[in-house]
Amino acid sequence: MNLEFTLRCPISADLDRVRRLVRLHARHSGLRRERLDDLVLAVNEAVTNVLDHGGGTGTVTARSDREGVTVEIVDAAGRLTRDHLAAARVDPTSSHGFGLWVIRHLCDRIDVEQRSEGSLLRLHVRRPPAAG
Amino acid sequence: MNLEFTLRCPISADLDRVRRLVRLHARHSGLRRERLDDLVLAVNEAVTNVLDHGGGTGTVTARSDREGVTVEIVDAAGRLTRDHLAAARVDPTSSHGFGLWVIRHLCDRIDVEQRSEGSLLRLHVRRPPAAG
Amino acid sequence: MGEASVDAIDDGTLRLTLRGEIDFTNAGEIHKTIREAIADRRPQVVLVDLAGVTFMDSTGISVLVDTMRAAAEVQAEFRVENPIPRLLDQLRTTGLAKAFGLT
Amino acid sequence: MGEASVDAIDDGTLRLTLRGEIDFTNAGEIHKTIREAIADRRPQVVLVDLAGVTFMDSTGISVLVDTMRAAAEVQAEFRVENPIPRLLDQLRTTGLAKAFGLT
Ligand SMILES: Nc1ncnc2c1ncn2[C@@H]1O[C@H](COP(=O)(O)OP(=O)(O)O)[C@@H](O)[C@H]1O
Ligand SMILES: Nc1ncnc2c1ncn2[C@@H]1O[C@H](COP(=O)(O)OP(=O)(O)O)[C@@H](O)[C@H]1O
Repeated sequence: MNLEFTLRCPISADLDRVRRLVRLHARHSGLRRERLDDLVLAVNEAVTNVLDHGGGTGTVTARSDREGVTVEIVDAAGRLTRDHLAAARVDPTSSHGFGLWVIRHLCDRIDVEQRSEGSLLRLHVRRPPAAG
Repeated sequence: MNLEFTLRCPISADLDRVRRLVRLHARHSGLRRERLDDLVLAVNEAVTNVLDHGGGTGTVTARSDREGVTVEIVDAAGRLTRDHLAAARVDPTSSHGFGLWVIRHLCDRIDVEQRSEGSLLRLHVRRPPAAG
Repeated sequence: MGEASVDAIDDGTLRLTLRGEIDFTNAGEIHKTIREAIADRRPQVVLVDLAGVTFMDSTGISVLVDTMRAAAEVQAEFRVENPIPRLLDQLRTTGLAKAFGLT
Repeated sequence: MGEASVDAIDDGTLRLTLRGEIDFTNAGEIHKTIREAIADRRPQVVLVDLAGVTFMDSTGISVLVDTMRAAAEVQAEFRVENPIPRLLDQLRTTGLAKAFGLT
């Protein structure tokens, strides 16, 4: 099940569809159970931020490789920075503000880059070692 | 089921994997039964030609839109031309030479372009009108 | 996708049943339904049943936190029940499970 | 993926059973198996059973055409049996169904 392939879709208000496509890609790339759910939730949070704080448009690109799955969320508005990520924390007394914290908590590696297309948030989840 | 999304994978000798990925994409893009099998077989023939007559490397990219599914097969060797397509015919007395004819027969639209990455064969299969 | 239904029970308990996938696209509507129900009925206990929730993101969890706050405003007890294991994990990780009466 | 097995039957019939997905990556091997079996056994009838073939592309069909030729070389009768509907369609479209004894 070491399928190296890429899936891309535009960001729209149809969050459910983004979740389904990311799940489809990640499952075929060998992610299972918690790790599959972790990635889907992390991407969901990132796309929610594009809808909530960003320009509402951009792309989601999922890639698989030997190690696992990488998903890049590009926000065309380009305002997400490393500082937002660094500031992310969870505050149970507040009723908002933990999407970025959730992303940091669930992924094995994350990164922010500024591109001509917008700000790019890269999430990586490792595949567990193959059984047998 | 009008999911606009793109799936890409590198060409390798693992034809079975290309078929599975194209099937996955086309099914999620709303192709069914014969049309699904048609597209999978056409892509299989195009990738076989890259392995057999081309450079053995390149990419397969599947895209969906309102009308149906488009798959682009890029042969990095860049030697496939429109003339090959035009010359395609089926000769039941010969034991080879009908891959391109099969492609022409199965797809609703085909096209060849020369790109910097190689020769690009574009196959299009229409989705049947949605029931209900 | 996701939805909320409201049942008031005789003994002053307001039972809120959430279902489906709760995310940014429907959390606002659900939030409004819940806020109105609490303001209207002024219950002594607010109980949120999550048994039918298959997915909830941080926006959905924010709705739960705000419901807890709305319950406190009318001096009602607040409890969350029956999250699927995945969601219980999420509530534990964010440090909310205890405040929600989950262990 | 795909494979071929060979059974000789007493009455001079060579039964070739193909299975799985036959494409460019395994057609060469299958072709060789079949050619050798026909040369060795010099049957009166060559019968190819496709019941277990789930996918066959033009490379696989070329193997069938060449098997027909090899059968003709030893003056054997040639027949193809039990293709799944999809494959029967393919053989009809390429004008081969009749030559293969399929209607
Ligand atoms: N795509 C984005 N564009 C601009 N700012 C963003 C983006 N994503 C997150 N942020 C900033 O980071 C902050 C924290 O985001 P998050 O942890 O998801 O919580 P919340 O969305 O509830 O505020 C946001 O309030 C916003 O200022
Ligand atoms: N990717 C390619 N690169 C170069 N030539 C090609 C390519 N694909 C097809 N051709 C040419 O077109 C011809 C017909 O191809 P096809 O119909 O698939 O039959 P076959 O592969 O059995 O020859 C080939 O013999 C080859 O000359």
